Amino acid sequence: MLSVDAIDLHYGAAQALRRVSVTAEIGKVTCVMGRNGVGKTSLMRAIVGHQAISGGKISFGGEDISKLRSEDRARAGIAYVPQGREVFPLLSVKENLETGYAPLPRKERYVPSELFDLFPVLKSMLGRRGGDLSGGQQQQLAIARALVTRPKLLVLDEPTEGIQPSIIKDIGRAIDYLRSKGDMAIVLVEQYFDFARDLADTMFVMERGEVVLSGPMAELDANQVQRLIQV
Amino acid sequence: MIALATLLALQPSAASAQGSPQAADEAFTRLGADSFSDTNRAIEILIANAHPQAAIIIEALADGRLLAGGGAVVVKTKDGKLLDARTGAALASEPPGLGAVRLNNGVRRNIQAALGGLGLLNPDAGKRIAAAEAVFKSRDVSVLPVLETAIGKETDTRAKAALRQAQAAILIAKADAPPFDRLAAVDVLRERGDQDALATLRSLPGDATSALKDAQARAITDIEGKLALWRTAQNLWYGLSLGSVLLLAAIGLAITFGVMGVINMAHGEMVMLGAYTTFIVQEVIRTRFPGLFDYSLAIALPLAFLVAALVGIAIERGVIRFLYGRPLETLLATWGISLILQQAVRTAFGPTNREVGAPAFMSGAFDLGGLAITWNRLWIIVFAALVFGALLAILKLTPIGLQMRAVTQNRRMASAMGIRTGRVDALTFGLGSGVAGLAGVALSQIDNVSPNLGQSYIIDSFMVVVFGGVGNLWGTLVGAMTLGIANKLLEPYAGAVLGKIALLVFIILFIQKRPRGLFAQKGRAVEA
Amino acid sequence: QETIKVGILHSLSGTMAISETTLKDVMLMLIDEQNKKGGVLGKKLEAVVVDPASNWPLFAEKARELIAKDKVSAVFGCWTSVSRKSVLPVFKELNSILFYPVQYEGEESERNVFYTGAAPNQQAIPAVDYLAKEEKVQRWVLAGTDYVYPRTTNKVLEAYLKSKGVKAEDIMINYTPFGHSDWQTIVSDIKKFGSAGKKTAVVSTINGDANVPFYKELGNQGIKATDIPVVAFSVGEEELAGIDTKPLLGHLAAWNYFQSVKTPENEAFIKQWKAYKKNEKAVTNDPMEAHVIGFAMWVKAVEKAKSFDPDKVIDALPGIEAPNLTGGVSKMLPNHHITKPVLIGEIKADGQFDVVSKTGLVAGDAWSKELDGSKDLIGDWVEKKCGNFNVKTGKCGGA
Amino acid sequence: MNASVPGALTSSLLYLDGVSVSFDGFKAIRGLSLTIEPGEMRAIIGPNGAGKTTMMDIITGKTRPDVGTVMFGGSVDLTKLDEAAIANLGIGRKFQKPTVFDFHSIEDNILLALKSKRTVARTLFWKTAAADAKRIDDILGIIKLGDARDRLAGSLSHGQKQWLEIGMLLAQDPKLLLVDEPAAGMTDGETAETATLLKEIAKDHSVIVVEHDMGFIRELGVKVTVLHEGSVLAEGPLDQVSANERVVEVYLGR
Amino acid sequence: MITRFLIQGMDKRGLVFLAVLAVLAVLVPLANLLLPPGSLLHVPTSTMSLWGKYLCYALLAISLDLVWGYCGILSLGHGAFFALGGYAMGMYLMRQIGSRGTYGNPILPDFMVFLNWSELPWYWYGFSSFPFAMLMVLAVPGLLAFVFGWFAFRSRVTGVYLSIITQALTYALLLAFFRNDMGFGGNNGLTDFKEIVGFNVQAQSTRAALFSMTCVMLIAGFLIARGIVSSKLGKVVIAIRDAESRTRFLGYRVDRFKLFVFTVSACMAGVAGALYVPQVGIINPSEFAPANSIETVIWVAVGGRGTLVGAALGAVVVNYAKTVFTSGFMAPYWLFALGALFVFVTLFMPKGILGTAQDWWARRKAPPKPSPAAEPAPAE
Ligand SMILES: Nc1ncnc2c1ncn2[C@@H]1O[C@H](COP(=O)(O)OP(=O)(O)OP(=O)(O)O)[C@@H](O)[C@H]1O
Ligand SMILES: Nc1ncnc2c1ncn2[C@@H]1O[C@H](COP(=O)(O)OP(=O)(O)OP(=O)(O)O)[C@@H](O)[C@H]1O
Ligand SMILES: NC(N)=O
Ligand SMILES: [Mg+2]
Ligand SMILES: [Mg+2]
Repeated sequence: MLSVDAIDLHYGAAQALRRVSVTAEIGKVTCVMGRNGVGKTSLMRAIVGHQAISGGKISFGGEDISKLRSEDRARAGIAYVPQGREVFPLLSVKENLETGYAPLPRKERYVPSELFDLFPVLKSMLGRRGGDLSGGQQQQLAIARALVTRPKLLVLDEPTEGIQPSIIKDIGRAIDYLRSKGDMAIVLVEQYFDFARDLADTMFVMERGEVVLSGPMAELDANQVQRLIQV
Repeated sequence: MIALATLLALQPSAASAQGSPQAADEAFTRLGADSFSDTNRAIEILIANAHPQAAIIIEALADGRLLAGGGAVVVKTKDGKLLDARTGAALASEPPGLGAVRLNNGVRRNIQAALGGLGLLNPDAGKRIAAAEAVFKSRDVSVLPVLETAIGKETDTRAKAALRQAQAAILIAKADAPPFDRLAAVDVLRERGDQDALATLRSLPGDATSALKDAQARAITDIEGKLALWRTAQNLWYGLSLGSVLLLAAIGLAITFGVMGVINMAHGEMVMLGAYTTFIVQEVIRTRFPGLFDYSLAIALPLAFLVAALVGIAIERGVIRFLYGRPLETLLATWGISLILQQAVRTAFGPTNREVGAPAFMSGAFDLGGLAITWNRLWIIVFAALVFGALLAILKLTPIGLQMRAVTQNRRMASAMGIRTGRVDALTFGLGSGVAGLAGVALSQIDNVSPNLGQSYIIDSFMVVVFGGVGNLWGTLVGAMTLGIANKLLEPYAGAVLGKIALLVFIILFIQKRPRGLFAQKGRAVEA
Repeated sequence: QETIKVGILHSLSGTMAISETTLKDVMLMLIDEQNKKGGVLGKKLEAVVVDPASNWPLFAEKARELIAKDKVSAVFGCWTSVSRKSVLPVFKELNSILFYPVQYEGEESERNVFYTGAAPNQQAIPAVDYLAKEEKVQRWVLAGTDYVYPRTTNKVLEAYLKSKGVKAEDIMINYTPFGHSDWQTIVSDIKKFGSAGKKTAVVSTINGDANVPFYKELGNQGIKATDIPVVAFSVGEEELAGIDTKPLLGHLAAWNYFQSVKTPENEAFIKQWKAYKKNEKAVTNDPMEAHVIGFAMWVKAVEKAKSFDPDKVIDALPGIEAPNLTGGVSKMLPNHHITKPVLIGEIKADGQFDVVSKTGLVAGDAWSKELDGSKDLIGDWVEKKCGNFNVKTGKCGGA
Repeated sequence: MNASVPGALTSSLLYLDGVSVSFDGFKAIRGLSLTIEPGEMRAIIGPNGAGKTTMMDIITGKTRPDVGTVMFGGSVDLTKLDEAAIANLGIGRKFQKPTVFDFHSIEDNILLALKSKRTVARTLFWKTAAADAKRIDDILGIIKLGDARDRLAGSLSHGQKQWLEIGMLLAQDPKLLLVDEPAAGMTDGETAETATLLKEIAKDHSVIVVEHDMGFIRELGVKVTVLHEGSVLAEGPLDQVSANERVVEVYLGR
Repeated sequence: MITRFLIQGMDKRGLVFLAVLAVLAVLVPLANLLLPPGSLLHVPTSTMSLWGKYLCYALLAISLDLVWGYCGILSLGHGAFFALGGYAMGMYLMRQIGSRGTYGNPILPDFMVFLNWSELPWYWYGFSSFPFAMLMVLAVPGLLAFVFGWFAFRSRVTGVYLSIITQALTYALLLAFFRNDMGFGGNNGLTDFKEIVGFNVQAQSTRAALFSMTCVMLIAGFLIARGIVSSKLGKVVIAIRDAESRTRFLGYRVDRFKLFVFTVSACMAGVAGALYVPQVGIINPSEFAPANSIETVIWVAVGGRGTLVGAALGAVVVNYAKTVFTSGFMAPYWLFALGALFVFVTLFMPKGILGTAQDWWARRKAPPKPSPAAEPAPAE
């Protein structure tokens, strides 16, 4: 589905990614781990088109999307839950969800009710402005908003950050469920090793802008991974 | 005053009585003398002698269709035929050296008075009312007999009231009228109760009896009291009207600045473009389709919207889109654009004012109780309300409205949601500019259409948007109305200059109390 | 061949461009025409145009540039008084000549400036006299833009009216800011003031941009000239070109020139102007005539002095006569103001004026007789070599 | 620390009683009472939206409570003071969403936070003393950004900003530290390290920590307060509160 | 302490700037006074006056950059402080005219005689004294800024709201000063100056001295501004610009810091105005026009916001462009050129002339430091 092929990424003259390659399959969870500042977010930005790459190639469903604008990638089916939530602060919760209608055909413009089963708090706060929500509530909104677009590829950058344990478990179950539906590839950046290990089909570990370890979760040595993300 | 003693004679039914031919000769000589006092005298003579052609001649004179020269005096009919003024006979050829007999205000007043007398028995009720008004103003005693006849015959209630008031205006100043009638006249004037009635009452001559004077004094206090109330209402109306002008001027900015965050110094020029579009439309209509003139504004509206919106889109695509995330630089760029647009218009249309006319439905005024309401202001208020409503609906009820707000709040995230940010940006800026263009159509009705038009509204527009609270359309509405009404309530006391200074100080102080405007956004969301 | 440079200092952008741009054009036309006649003293003239952009410090800068850098022999320019005040020190310091073509508040007579527009006594007072006599006006509204020219004119008028027995309660004075555009309240106040049973008129010193909305409001509120006539001192053909004048029929203006004046000189000038602008609808106005007169006077003075040297030309100018376009001959006075007729016109439906009154030549007073501080002052650059000579004390230098 | 201030109303360092606040009718905090003793470290947990951050907003003067008492050091009424005054009393805060000065270098971020007199005159004529420089170096070492000291803070990754915020809090050297989700976005190893750091600090400071990471809370080993819907649901050692049915239901999940 | 304050953080760019000014301060007057007009190096008086004016604008621009570039206060009313300083100087110059005015009144300036005023209004007292007038040049703008800022900053008026009320302030002053009744000469303003501290204002030597004085004041203004922004206070102020509330939580009283910078800046603008008036020869209410203040903002943006030297450069470049464009064949079309210049600078020199030049220079010399990406835009 998604294939990131030896990409480079620069901020000004500083290089944040070096020949990073990652793939993600439909019906699978691909997990990216690594310490602070190793380039996980940069990789996600490159995938969704928020940051231009300076080398390599990104293809999605067989097509080269390296040059596509972010909005066209979204229309192609890539949804993004960014680190730091980035909900629209002055739009109500309902409106935040409705921004996900943009790439949808008219008849699909509704909020799937499963979302409210997953995040009941959102249902009770539909009229509240996104910016007024608590941190964890915003995180839930950001995930729900991404799902409204019915993506083929869901990019989650630390989705459990700031979320209460019970809901983390729910999110885990949700990701599991989404995988099981088999119509979506999921890329997950995560810091909780346990959480990642439980979900990941494939794992990529990064260090200083490079992928240093990768493979099917089942085949990786958990200790080695943990060592890499240790300080 | 013109003697109209025998005015009845002028009625076609009584056309037998004839004045002296010498007097008539004098009148025609005087009409040819090209002097205002001679013309005045001529009118008097024609009326006094009940010249059979008097009505026709005077009407022609009023319309500038009375020509004189080389001893001849000629009436040009409305359809362009030439008649001998004296006889009414058609002329075969135009006598040489004719020129229109000139008028000044003095002559015009006399004509009005004369026509007033002449029109009192006109079959058209509207004309009778107008004639009665003219008599009311001229207070010409000699019309009294005709007036009384007219009142006797009158069946139309409105016309009757007007005639009675005219009669009262004459009687009150007529020393030898029966005291009872004069007292009744005071009542009639009090009933009328407007500024003109007041003026007429005040003109009561010093000879009046004490009873009459008492009645007059009471009537005056009565009217003044009522007028004072009406005046407050009138000031509120003016405030509303000024507020709607401010709203129109600012509302486009509420989009480009309020919603998009572009410090749009070229906003005023968008208004200007709307006004010039109106000018061009009218120019084309004047030269090609004169019959459409009353529809000129309706035609101009969509065009002005389109022109301003397209220019707006061009500006957005050409310049502004490179500046998102750098709002302050939009100030620099749009300032530059505003200079360019001003000079472009100056080069294309010249530096001077251009004439934009008012269609019939926007001209003049009517009275609503004691309120004098001008049609153009009324329409502008209605128009402002419509524009506001439409815009609110677009922003709140349509998907594009939601996308606009999403894009401005977080452009990158919006694009990650699949929103075509470029298109939304262009449309939003186009919408704001287009609305400014609409404002231009309205403002062309009350202000200069010149290259400076935009400059004179830009500061006020920013004040309104900011005062109301940036990013809130309702704030812009309430802000505009508050400032408009405050301004108009202050003006009678402080004068226009100090009033404006006071208003600015008020804004400064108000912002201290509400540092984010009238309709401030509160809470975490704002800081986020 | 060496040319003689003439500076043109009129705003081509900014708020004053609306009025001043035509003055630049008329100067270019006059210079062109003079060159066709062979120039002056056998030399061709060359116009140097700059744009002071309605910005007063820029006026001073540009004046300096014209005189010091371009070495012009004379400058024709300025509209507002403040722009003139701003360039004055420059003309004095660098000793050059300015022809100033606009009516102004008076109270000035400078060696380097020649005032071809009207002084207050050449405009305001005759207009008031006309209204009092012809229209029997007894009550007066003095409405103006809040700055020096209207304030002064109104001061002069107030003193004058009072001297004619008008009572204080019969005078209403009202000021508005520059560019004032909402006239609803003021027009209705005027209406109210005018309904006291005495014939009322408005004397308007409203300036520039504010006029159009003012007249539009007058029209809409239905104030007819037959009810309350308005006589304006700053509204000419050009201003009216932007308004539908039908509702304004009969309102008045006082100037020293109207386009509608039928004299051979004027007709020729209008024809020339229309041809020059390639526009049949181009209008002429009073300050344009002032430049016509001023330019003719300068040419004659140069010819008389046989030199372009400012000192010589300044000395030659007083006494020079030049035909004005309304059928008389204007003369440069020792106080550097000129003689002009005063014309009162009523607005016609076609945006032109119908002249309803015309005086003989009136000599411009540099100092207003109605003001305490200046009633004893005269300007005399011929005998006394002084702009503010006190006839009481016999001394130069004011009081 | 200053429990014996004359006129003190309470011996607690921080004392909240009956505090409520609502936003447009929504009660975010209802009748919250809480006391922190000098030298105490307290962990606060609770569901998203329980009011943890709002509570810190109230303590630091960002939000004014509708009713209730908020006392510091026994006698200072915090509801009467503004943010700067409260900060100068010795209350420092790390925000949930890291907020640093993007256009200052990392070093300058620390310098600005460094304990010193905050008057106009002092800052205008400020000279960094050797002791100050050393302190900055130490902190940069602790937060592992020593190599990056000249980089602009805006160019840091999310996790690095978290560290920088912690560094700024250290530099302030406040009496009471309010730490909102310090471990969010950190790897397990870094989380453990943060816990160690906080324990170190808590030796001579009072600390309130908010976290959702139970491992981290366990590591701290201090008394835990559970907030729910704006008031205290449970209080006690972690093991005890984790066993609470309600806490499991609304927060921990199964 | 003071010297350290003034030289701290002085960079090469600042040194070059100071050196240029110092050289101008000495050489231009000499080249004007000593060299004969024909000489190649002679500086004509008109050129010198023109540059004197530009340099006054440069000082104004620096004062604005101090509040805007570093403290994030976009003042759209800085022209007011400039004009007030100018009026204070103008009042002094008016009083120096003495009985040489057109009406010859030894006490009252001409416009007062002309309006039949019988005595000098109280607020004109003292202005015949040069030291007093100079004190007022600082005190009047400073006090206004202080009072205005005191309220506005305490009420936490920020961003566009602050910008708009500064604009309202200057607009209100514009209208007030237009009124003849205010006693400042109405629209015609203060003009017809004769002498400054006993020297003829028109004299070439006086002009030369004024020019030097302007350079000196610009140097002083620059040193003070530089000193402020490179002190720790400067860092606080930048922190306030980028994250005001965060700064508060660190214990800084944001309102006081803003007030300090705003007041200093207003005084500086006042000095600029005071130097401007004798060189231009007139002060009139249009100096209060909101458009003037906006233009000042534009100079700063053109030159490079937050660089001080850039602000000065921007003022000179824009005004020089104006001088050039408003003459010759360009005169009717110069607004096109100026407008295009502004658009060009925004699009192609996002950091202003100086910022862009600097980037270019740095890129040539060494790889740049990473800068924050577009995402965290500085707060306005
Ligand atoms: N300004 C506001 N307007 C409306 N609701 C608000 C506002 N501020 C906070 N809230 C609501 O108050 C509740 C408490 O929020 P708070 O941020 O304190 O929660 P929290 O305990 O910190 O949650 P989290 O663990 O998710 O960070 C939330 O439901 C939030 O939506
Ligand atoms: N906008 C930016 N400008 C310059 N450098 C940046 C920018 N954003 C990130 N970097 C740098 O790029 C590198 C990778 O950052 P990135 O945000 O991708 O890290 P991360 O792996 O997501 O870290 P974290 O776990 O802290 O979120 C870091 O060194 C960071 O400092
Ligand atoms: N001189 C004038 N009209 O300002
Ligand atoms: Mg990251
Ligand atoms: Mg929180």
